[in-house]
Amino acid sequence: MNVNLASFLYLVSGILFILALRGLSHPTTSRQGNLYGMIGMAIAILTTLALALPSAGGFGLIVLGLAIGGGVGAFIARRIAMTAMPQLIAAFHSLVGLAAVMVAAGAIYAPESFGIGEAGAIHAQALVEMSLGVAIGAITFTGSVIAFLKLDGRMSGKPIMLPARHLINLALGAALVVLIVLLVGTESKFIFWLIVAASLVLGVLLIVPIGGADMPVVISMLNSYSGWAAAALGFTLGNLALIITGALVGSSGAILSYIMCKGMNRSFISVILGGFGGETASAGADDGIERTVKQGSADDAAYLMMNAQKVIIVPGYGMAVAQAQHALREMADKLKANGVEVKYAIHPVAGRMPGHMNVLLAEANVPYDEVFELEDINSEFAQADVAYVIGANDVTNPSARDDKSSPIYGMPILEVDKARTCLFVKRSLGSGYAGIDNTLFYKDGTMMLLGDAKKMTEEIVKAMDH
Amino acid sequence: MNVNLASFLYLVSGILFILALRGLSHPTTSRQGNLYGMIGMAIAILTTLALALPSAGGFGLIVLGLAIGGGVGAFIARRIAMTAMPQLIAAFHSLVGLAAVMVAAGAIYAPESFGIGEAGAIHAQALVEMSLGVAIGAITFTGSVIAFLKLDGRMSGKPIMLPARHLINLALGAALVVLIVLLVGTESKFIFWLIVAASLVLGVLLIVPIGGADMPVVISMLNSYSGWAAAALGFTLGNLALIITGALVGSSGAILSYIMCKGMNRSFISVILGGFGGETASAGADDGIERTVKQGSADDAAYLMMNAQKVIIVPGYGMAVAQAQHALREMADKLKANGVEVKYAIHPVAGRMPGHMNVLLAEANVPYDEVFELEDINSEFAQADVAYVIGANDVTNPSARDDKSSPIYGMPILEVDKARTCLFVKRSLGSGYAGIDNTLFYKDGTMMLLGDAKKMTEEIVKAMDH
Amino acid sequence: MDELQKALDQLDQAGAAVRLAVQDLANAPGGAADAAGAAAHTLSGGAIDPFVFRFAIFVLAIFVGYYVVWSVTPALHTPLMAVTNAISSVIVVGALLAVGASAAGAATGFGFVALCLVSVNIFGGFLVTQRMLAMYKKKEK
Amino acid sequence: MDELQKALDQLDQAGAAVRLAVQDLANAPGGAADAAGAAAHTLSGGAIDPFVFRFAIFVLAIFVGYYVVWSVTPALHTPLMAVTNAISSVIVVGALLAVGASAAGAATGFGFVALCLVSVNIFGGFLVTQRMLAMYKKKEK
Ligand SMILES: NC(=O)c1ccc[n+]([C@@H]2O[C@H](COP(=O)([O-])OP(=O)(O)OC[C@H]3O[C@@H](n4cnc5c(N)ncnc54)[C@H](OP(=O)(O)O)[C@@H]3O)[C@@H](O)[C@H]2O)c1
Ligand SMILES: NC(=O)c1ccc[n+]([C@@H]2O[C@H](COP(=O)([O-])OP(=O)(O)OC[C@H]3O[C@@H](n4cnc5c(N)ncnc54)[C@H](OP(=O)(O)O)[C@@H]3O)[C@@H](O)[C@H]2O)c1
Repeated sequence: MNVNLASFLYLVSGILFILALRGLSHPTTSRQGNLYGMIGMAIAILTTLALALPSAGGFGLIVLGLAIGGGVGAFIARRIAMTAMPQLIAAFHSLVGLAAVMVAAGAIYAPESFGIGEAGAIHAQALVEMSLGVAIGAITFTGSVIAFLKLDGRMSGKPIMLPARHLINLALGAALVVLIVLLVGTESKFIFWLIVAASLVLGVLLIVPIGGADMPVVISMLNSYSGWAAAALGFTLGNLALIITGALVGSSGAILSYIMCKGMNRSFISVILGGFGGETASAGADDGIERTVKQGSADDAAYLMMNAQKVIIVPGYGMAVAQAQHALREMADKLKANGVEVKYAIHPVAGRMPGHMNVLLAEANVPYDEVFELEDINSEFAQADVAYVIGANDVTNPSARDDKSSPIYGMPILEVDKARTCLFVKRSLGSGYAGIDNTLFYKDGTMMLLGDAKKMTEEIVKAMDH
Repeated sequence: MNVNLASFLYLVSGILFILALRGLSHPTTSRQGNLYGMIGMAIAILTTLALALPSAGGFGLIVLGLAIGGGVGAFIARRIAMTAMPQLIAAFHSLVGLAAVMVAAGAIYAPESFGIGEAGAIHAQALVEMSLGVAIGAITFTGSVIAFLKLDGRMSGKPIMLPARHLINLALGAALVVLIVLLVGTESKFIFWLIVAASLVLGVLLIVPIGGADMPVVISMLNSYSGWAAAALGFTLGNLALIITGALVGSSGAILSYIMCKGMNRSFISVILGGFGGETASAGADDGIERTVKQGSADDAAYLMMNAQKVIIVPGYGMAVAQAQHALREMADKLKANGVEVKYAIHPVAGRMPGHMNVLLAEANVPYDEVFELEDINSEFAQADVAYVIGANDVTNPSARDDKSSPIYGMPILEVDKARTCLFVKRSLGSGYAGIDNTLFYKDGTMMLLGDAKKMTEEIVKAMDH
Repeated sequence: MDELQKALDQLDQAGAAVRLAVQDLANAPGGAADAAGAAAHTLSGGAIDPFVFRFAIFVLAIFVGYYVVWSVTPALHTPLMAVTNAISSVIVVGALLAVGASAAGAATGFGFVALCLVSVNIFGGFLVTQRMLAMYKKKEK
Repeated sequence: MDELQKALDQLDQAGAAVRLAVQDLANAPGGAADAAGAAAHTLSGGAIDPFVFRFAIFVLAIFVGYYVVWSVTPALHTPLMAVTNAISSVIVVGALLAVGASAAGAATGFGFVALCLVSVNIFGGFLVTQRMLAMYKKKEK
């Protein structure tokens, strides 16, 4: 195939990827957008095959590889539980990172096929771009693996703080720079693998000190990295689709990290430096004031809500843990059948990844036009009779608004305390991810419904039938 | 200068132009944005000079040209009245159009300096791109001149409908295509000038049938055209700054046309085909129902507003005609000093160009956070005691909302009829630009204040002092 | 005389080789013709290093990415993460080059592994996004 | 023998010329070196017609324009018209080429006229925008 035509087709596939993201501006256009993405990928693959016609054997290998990988991918995509999304995305990231390393290795071992020079005489510019790509790819790989393990609970979410870790990281970083310079000078494969090894270690060291609950920010950051790695390889290969996609993915990850940090009112740097979150002991309230908690039963909750005019449901991480979304939807249906107005309020960082709650509610068939963002619904709590807070905690904590000394001060919150009654479904009086006591538990208008979110909601549904 | 460095600098200047437009997303960043634009232009000019070092004589000519043009431009920019903005922009457009023609002529007469081949052997691709550029430029030139004359009142706004005009335009268009083909074949300068001439005539013929009040859409459309012309020349010259800028200007013009057409609930095609607006006789209400109008005096208006809690001011084209913005601001100050809440409501197509009212109010020192867009304020009219409609008409006409047979049915309106009292300042019971009777004049809650907008407002201010 | 003839022949061959190389340059890429002309009068764009163009494309794509991601509704941020993950596997392009075009050997092996990995991502990523997006429904009225 | 010598000299000169031309190609544009390599194995980007790149830049710039213009607040639509008008006079680049680089003649004349016209626009456009923007003020509190 003519290179000009090929470049043009790569451009088309880049444009289709832009349209894929653009589709996500609204649920109705999102499915079409995803289709554009698939078409773009198909064009990129077919163009590459046409441009560098593989031998019969090579062709066989390609079909085999696509079949194996595609089969596994399709199987996972079918079976994965929606609540496991954060882990899944971390796992997928690690694959992209490792693949970037492998592609770079392929390019070092067979530079002619990539058009970057002959073995022993690879263009210096290509070597620099490639080693950047491989280093970022390797960091993405191990970093994502750690993130996956922490999110999946196979590794404690507790931050692991090595002594002098900043020093070690700096030293490793410096070593990487030296190795890259050496690689450009010698084109030695041994040094290439040293770069890979150092980056793999760096990836682990960078991520272990970060608490489990900060993993979403980490994943987004790694996503952004993998975008820049792809763009670097795109420069090496002179491939427009890779360059455009890399820039898209890079910006997307960066923006999502930014949104999360803003939603938590923390700086990106503080997240990356680690040490936050994990199993910090719930502080408890030690200010000497005696606190009483009003506890309620499922029957109380059912009675209160059936007699309300307007109920706002505030889901949080606990709903995901308990998989309570279907029971919740059932409860909402009962309420609506009884003439109660029901709305859902989603905080930008509720749950453990951006949009986490929205996916789970969508899974339980909650129509998206009953689900509202913080800015759009916060003024409505004052008119609500009941705020049903299910497994959410930090995102409702009024000390973020009122207590200047609180570590989360300044984080926007859902003002559930403005509702006439606030029902809190959780298993204990323990704190949430931020490890901060929630003063709302002790307020007059609050009734605690202690128990598993799913079980409690199911009991409430039953009680509503009486 | 090295071509690579030059290309990079042209890219920088294109990026600065993007940032210039980006700055306009908010008034506070807009001034900085404009500065970026100026820097971008300076970089483009200096880069070009460094890239193709002119001779001493050439350099003298360049300084002379910049000085003459710059002096005239700066003088105009200082002196022009804000109310004359629509005309000014039309006039400026015509200059860009003519300049594009001249640049293309320069390229035909001295192709070597443009790097597009030798005289007699200009690359075909360059000839095609150039003739597109020159045709669009020439149409922009005469079209903008007509638009200027109509907006400035030096030519009647009445649509001039030649018989068989669509046929003539089609024939001219076909002739243009033939001429371009001939030009590519022969590279004859005579044919080049024939293309220019045909395009100039086409520009006139396309715009004369369009009514004066549709000129804003026309200007935006011509703006968009001039962008595409610049991009075409950018391809010829291989200049990144021109390509990027052309795309920016092209999209901007297209989007503004779209916004205006949507604001008027008309299709772009119907605007371009012309025949709408101008001095259509005001239809009057001939439905046999007897209509009574309540007329008031400045004293009545002053009394009503001073005793109100909330007044919403709705400016329209008449305020611009009467230059009443300063008097209006004075009135608002008096009201505010008296404890009345004052807000301004701006319809997207109030006045004669997008954002027209906002500029005039800003000129009169009205802070921009008292000025609201239709969507943001429409719900507040129900709580307002007085809606002070000054020189606006169509944008308040309830038949756009209620009367399915009205030609403007479906156009969004400012719901001034929801306010307790509606004060209408205009000179007569005549209709506005759309030529449709406004049923609001005859409503109970409406009081007409017939007279010039400025005079009437000044009288009200005086009456408030009593 | 013989040697001279040989030398001449060699020169001829060398000349032919150079001519071929130049022709290659002039033909293969449509723009190289421009490039040749451009070296003379620095103005045409033909002679510009493609890196500059790629960089321009990269920068503009970052702008597009910035705007397009901010326009994504927060409710779809999880699908956004899934789909960016899927599209970032466009590095499959590199894997295909390694598997298909290179002689069997280490590069083919690396390419094959890369291909398997990104295929998981391509199929898994788009399908899981599709599954998620299929769940977002409007209220039936 | 003399003729042979002459012939040899000419060949030498021709060879040198070709070599120079090739060097020119290889040096002037940093990418041409790649281009030479690329002709062999169609994969490198060096050999791509710059038109493709320009087209890519054009398309991406349209996307950027689309998003950036929609993000302009309606209150600033008039300054937007003024400033797009000002920046579209970047065709001054063409005018400068015509005035400065070409031998005096018709082209210089056209270029000069174009230069005067767009200068009005450059100065007038940016200044009038500045004047307008300076008027937008926040409420003093
Ligand atoms: N979404 C993101 O992108 C993102 C990213 C980074 C960080 N974060 C952080 O994550 C937090 C999210 O806030 P959030 O309010 O959603 O969650 P949260 O503050 O972490 O609280 C979750 C609560 O759910 C309860 N819970 C856990 N399992 C439960 C079960 N099976 N049944 C009932 N309750 C259960 C827990 O209390 P018990 O143990 O008493 O049951 C816990 O207090 C924020 O602090 C945010 O900053 C979010
Ligand atoms: N803004 C845009 O971008 C744009 C673009 C294209 C079209 N348009 C069209 O322009 C119209 C704009 O609506 P609009 O409500 O602002 O204006 P309008 O409907 O045209 O009405 C303006 C009114 O002002 C009155 N008036 C004129 N001179 C006056 C003076 N010196 N003192 C007092 N009153 C005076 C006129 O009534 P009297 O003669 O009785 O005084 C007239 O009814 C819409 O129909 C829109 O579709 C706007």
